[in-house]
Amino acid sequence: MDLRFSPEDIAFREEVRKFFQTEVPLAIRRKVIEGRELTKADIVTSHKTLHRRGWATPGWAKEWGGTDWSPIQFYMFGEEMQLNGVPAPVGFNVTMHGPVLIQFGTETQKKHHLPRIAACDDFWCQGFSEPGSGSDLASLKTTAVRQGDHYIVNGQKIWTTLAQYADWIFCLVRTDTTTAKKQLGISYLMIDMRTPGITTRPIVTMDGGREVNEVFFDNVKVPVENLVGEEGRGWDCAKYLLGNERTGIARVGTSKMRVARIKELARIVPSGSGSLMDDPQFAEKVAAVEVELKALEMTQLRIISEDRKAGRGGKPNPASSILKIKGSELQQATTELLMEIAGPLALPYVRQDPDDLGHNEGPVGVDWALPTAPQYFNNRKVSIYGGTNEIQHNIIAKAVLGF
Amino acid sequence: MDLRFSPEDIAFREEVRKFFQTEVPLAIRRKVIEGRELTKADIVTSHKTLHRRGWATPGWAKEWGGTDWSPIQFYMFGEEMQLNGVPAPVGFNVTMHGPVLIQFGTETQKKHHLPRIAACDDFWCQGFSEPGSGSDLASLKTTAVRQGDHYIVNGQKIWTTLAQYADWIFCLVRTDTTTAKKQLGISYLMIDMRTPGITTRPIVTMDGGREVNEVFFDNVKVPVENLVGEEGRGWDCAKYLLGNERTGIARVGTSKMRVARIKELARIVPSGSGSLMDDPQFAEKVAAVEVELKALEMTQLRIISEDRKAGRGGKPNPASSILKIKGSELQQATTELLMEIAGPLALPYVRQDPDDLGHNEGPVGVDWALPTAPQYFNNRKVSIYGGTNEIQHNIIAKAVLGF
Amino acid sequence: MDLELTEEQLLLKDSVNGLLARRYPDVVKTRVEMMKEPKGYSEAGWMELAGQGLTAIPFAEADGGLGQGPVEMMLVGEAVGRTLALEPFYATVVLGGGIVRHAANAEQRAHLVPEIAAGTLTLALAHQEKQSRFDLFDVATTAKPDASGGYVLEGEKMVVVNGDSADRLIVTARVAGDRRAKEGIGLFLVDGKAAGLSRRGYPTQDGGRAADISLSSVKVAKQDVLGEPGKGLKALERTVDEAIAYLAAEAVGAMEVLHEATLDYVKTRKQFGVAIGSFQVIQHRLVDIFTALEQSRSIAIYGSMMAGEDNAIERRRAMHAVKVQIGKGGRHIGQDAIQLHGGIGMTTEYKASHYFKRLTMIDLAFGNADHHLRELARLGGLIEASKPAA
Amino acid sequence: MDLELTEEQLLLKDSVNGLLARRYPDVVKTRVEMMKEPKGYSEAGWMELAGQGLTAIPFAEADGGLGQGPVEMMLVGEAVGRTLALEPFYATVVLGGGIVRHAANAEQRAHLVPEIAAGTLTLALAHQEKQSRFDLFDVATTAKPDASGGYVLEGEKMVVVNGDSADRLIVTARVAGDRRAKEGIGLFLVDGKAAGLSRRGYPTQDGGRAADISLSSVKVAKQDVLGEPGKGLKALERTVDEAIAYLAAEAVGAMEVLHEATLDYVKTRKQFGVAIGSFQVIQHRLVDIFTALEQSRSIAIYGSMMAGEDNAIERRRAMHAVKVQIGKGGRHIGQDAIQLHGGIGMTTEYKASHYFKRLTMIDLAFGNADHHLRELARLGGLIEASKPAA
Repeated sequence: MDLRFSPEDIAFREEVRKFFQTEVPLAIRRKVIEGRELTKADIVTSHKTLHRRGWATPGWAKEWGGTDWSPIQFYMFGEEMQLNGVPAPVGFNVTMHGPVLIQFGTETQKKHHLPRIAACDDFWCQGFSEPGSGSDLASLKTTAVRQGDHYIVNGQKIWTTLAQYADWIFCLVRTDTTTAKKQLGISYLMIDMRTPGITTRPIVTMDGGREVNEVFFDNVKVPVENLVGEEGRGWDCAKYLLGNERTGIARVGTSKMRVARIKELARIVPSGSGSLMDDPQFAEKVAAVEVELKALEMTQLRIISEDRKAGRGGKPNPASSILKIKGSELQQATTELLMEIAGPLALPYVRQDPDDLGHNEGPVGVDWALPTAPQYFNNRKVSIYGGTNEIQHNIIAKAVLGF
Repeated sequence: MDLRFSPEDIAFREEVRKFFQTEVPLAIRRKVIEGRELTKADIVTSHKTLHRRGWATPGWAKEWGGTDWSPIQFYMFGEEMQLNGVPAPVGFNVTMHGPVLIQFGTETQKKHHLPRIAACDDFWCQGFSEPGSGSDLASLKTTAVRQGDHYIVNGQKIWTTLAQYADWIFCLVRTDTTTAKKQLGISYLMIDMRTPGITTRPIVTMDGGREVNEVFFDNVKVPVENLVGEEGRGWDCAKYLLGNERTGIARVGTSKMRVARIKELARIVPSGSGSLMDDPQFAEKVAAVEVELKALEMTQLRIISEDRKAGRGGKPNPASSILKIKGSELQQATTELLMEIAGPLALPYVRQDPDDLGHNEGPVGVDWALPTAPQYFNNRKVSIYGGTNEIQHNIIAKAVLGF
Repeated sequence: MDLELTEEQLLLKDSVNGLLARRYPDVVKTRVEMMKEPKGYSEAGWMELAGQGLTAIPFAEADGGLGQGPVEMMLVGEAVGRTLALEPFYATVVLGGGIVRHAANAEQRAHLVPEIAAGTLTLALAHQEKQSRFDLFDVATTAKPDASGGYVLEGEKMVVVNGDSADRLIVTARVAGDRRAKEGIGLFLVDGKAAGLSRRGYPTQDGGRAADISLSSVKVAKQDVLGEPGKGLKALERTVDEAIAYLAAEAVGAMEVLHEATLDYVKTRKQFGVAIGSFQVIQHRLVDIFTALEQSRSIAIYGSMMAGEDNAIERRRAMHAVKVQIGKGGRHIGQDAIQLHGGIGMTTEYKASHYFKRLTMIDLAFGNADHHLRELARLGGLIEASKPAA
Repeated sequence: MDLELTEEQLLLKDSVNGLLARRYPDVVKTRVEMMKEPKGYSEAGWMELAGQGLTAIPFAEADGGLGQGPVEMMLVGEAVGRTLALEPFYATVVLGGGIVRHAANAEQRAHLVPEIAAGTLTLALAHQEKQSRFDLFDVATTAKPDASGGYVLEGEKMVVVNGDSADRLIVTARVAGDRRAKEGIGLFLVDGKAAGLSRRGYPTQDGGRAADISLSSVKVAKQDVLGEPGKGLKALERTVDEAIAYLAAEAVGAMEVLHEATLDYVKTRKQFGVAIGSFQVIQHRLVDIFTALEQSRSIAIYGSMMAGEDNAIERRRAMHAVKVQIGKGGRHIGQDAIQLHGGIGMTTEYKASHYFKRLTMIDLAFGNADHHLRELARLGGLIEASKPAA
């Protein structure tokens, strides 16, 4: 048992950090650190920068452009990415659809799509959730009816993140409405977003952001060769996809980066005779977060090391639900502390979109304070998406405690 | 709407306070304030002192020695009692069995028992809970079989508070084991603790106290005239009894008294350059309790005033479950703060009973610090008895929120 | 001791709730319309409030008001909180009106109160500065006396609520002392269109509007100096204490709606074939929301009772306690309401987020819960230490 | 980076768990028996621990120890925590042994370590005073040099764990400076039966034993002065840091048992005809207990990794974090375990209360969670502030 990292690992971390700090544009990284919104260009630029270095798809099979990093190196890579405010490679491409194609796709599908996915030549989005089906994914209703060499897709998806940027969407659709078990009869389709009959409507979230959308399918023709895996076995793809990248969900690096940002800002905000950081009450609230974060980091390392020992591949360690629960609590705690630093200066709402309401005679407010409230509001989502924290509790109760 | 009390009420409070401070022995009141255990003599002395003044049974019907106080005066009386460390009149006598007798008893039963109950010439205890039945009271198994002009009682009661002091016990027993609905077939019996076949075994709680007991009934002969109400209708008595005195459960006065004690002690304990009370962190923890307590006090007054308006008698206002939940949380928070003041000085365990384990070469420790840990441990019970806080949540969910 | 409302108070409660419910049939839709208005609220709606006499509530009858008190203000606040009404009642009557009541002389009041009551004069309190955070006495803006007995103002004010549209601004400025001196603060009435005054308006996170304001040699005439220059902090603090009591009531109104909406949602929203409200964990969460609501309601009543207290220290202690409980309760209820709604709770199309954001900003107004907890602790709390045994 | 135990460590873990499980087949019954023992523990049991080499673990091989480290100590602590073993491993090996390792000179170590390892010498650390609370440097007890190069001790020590039976006491006393000066503290080895030393022993809230100790002109020979007099604080602090890492492991062992016991109880205890573990609210409470346990286990591992850190500041930061998490986790798990057990949890006849009380006293040892949170904040926390953008 030894917490110290090997010289190789330390060298690896150095190499990664240096690359991030020199190759990924500072302007983009500052946006992440300061809690500002990224443009599509920012995301793609960062993705392509990593891809050029062969680091956009480290988790893929080597033949498709993956690496042979150790679990520790994956952990270091992710943490350095977050610590330095580097936007992660597009997750829909890299950790969701790509691995599914590698596992379930045909050679033709792989040859055509994987290189474009890896390079982010195509920007993908995920079509799983539907208005009727929140945590109960299998109850989805969007239908795909076989008609010759096409499927005709009708229905609606919701909470589709960054659909407005997407060239393609991978969807769960119902190809058989007669099955008793609702998990059966679901298929996994790749759909070109430019296909006629697809309309996207943004859902404005409370922070004023437009991350998520509704996507409507009205008699959308999808070639059968865009079916991934067998018809009716899409649930296998979904389960496989949802099982990936469980340890990443703790986002320890992001919370560490935010704690550092909290301390930076709290030192420039006057409070009483000194700075807010000099106020014991505030300093203790930050310290309490740091302690939880340290424990979570160790828990994450323990799970990595156990999984490595148990040789678990994509299969999620149920204890990793702890990472989701604690990780989301800490992301919310840190964004809340940032807003507290801003205090009354968090009030101004700076329009994020031309069609936004209310006229703005800016420049207004204090620059660093403006993103704090939206960031706090936006982060309320992290305990909701990917299975609410209540669902995570159910998972642990069932899978770990045997209830 | 007016928070100020009328001159009459203020005068009443003064009169009550003066009586408590002059008539109830200081030695007894200090024990309560300092968190030390009371002897039976302490409890009875305090009870009889109040009885002489006509204040031991204020809630009873006037003909049986009650008062015509307003709800506000009842509130003031209870709060002053708690603020001044006056042991309450024996609850089993005054708020439990007495009212049941007045409501359901025969003239003979009332004439014989009520005066002795009021004066605490007989010390009563409550025989409801059984090993099998915690929150699920109606599942009790102790039987009473009619045999001529007696019942033969067999079974066991548990968590019987102060049974070791009691002359009489009022019991729920099953007189009919054949009923479909288990609430039916239960009867309410008065049993003389000196009757042959009764044995009492103390249950030592984690604070070393001997408040609660197991009481065993082995063919105990109980005259039928000790049946209260109709045979098989004891559940009515139980429901009536449990419905009484709901607002008292918040124990706002007790928590106020403890906060005052916390501030007294935290000022004599050095911390850093000043006293513990000068430490912002500790002072803020105390202040947080005071805020909750103020809100709870107002909630209690609101419920009193609503009940008065709605003319509710003994019937419990379901919202009063809030008083139980918040009241117990604050009793636990205050006792925990007292132990924190003691810090390492809370460690010594001073024997409470001759048959206690471990030899003690005292005098040891610091006098004021010794009761703090036992008091903290003992107060873990307040969120358990009288319906656990989880049960209180169920009550509100059902009765108030309509789930 | 009486916690029942009087007949008159019950009538007021019904009328103000009726009026605002009528004006805000669908909170989200109505707010969206109002945000399109140049002032961020409906001037017709404002005149309607005035027509009902709401704008006259706290002012002395002698000055042209109704001579009513904090309880009546609480009733308005709760109704505003339930509808998230955007009319500038808070800026004009609570804040502006508070300064007028506590600082202006009889002549000034005789001139200003009838206009406020009639709805023809809107006000805004310009006290916040970039560095002042939650300290009312932290004022860098300066006021230099001129020959005419008036003053000249110089400085920057930030996030002045409704400051973009208010007819007149009440500006805190320093006539003496250094930036954080408690003495030397003056209160000045400045026309929104005064020469040298520029304001940059913007929408706020909770759907209202505010402005950042620059003052460069802005002249204030003698008759527009409110109270004795340099002695303004007392009136400012008293006004803020009343504002805290009012905000507590508004917060309780918002919490009520979130409680009702969440309860309704979990009872109807189905998941895995059953209403999510059938899960015990969800039920207990609603119980905790209900408890937080009732505890907050209790402290808001306490606040309205203490808002009229003349002893500044006792009033301050009470308002610290009020702001602590309201801040914690609002945070708990707001966050849990969003969580229990799930995705829909995150959207602006559904009302929950609007109430959550308003509660969040109420906590940040005039000091958040932890700030007031710190200050309450510094004042020794609410309860006296007991005496050692004789 | 490797979080797996080595072969040797796995062997040690099994043997110590096996030994203690055998000695404590029924925790409550065994403790009751031990409390009847004059020393509050079984001397036979103590010799058995020594026989297995546990008492030699942390000492250098050169001094007669096994030369093992914090991870091995963690494994012992966890086993002790699971069984609430009463043998004086903590007082003698962790505290006493720590001072010996960090303050004693080679000659003294050569003399003391073999005896400790053999189990023939028990120690106790007498540092606590009535006024010192959590400040190790707050020492009023005095040590005056005598002609022979030895010292004379004068003062009062309190709640010295196992101080009633320890063969020798390590007493902190002041050779220079005022009561709260960080310089001027000496460490002195005193025989339990020394003239002028009187000890009043008593049971402790967590089932162990301690003593209050009076020192009136107690003579300490030259060879019993540990380290340079006046420079004792450093060794004392390092020993306490190691003790915190050890206590964290012990706490985790106790939390494990409470988690298992509560899980088992709710799955079997029936109410209203069903196991209470069938209620979702109860299940989620168990999940929160499990989460607190795993987070505490993680921080205990972190503690054992950092206990050997030579940089005192970095070690201190880590131990502050450890004590915060362990205190919070132990409180949460302890209180909830009692609550979920209901009445039976309140009794001494059932084991839950014993573990709860031990966890409570571990939090109060060497500073509770909030004390260490305050200190961690004062040291600037664990994470560096980020730099402003270039």
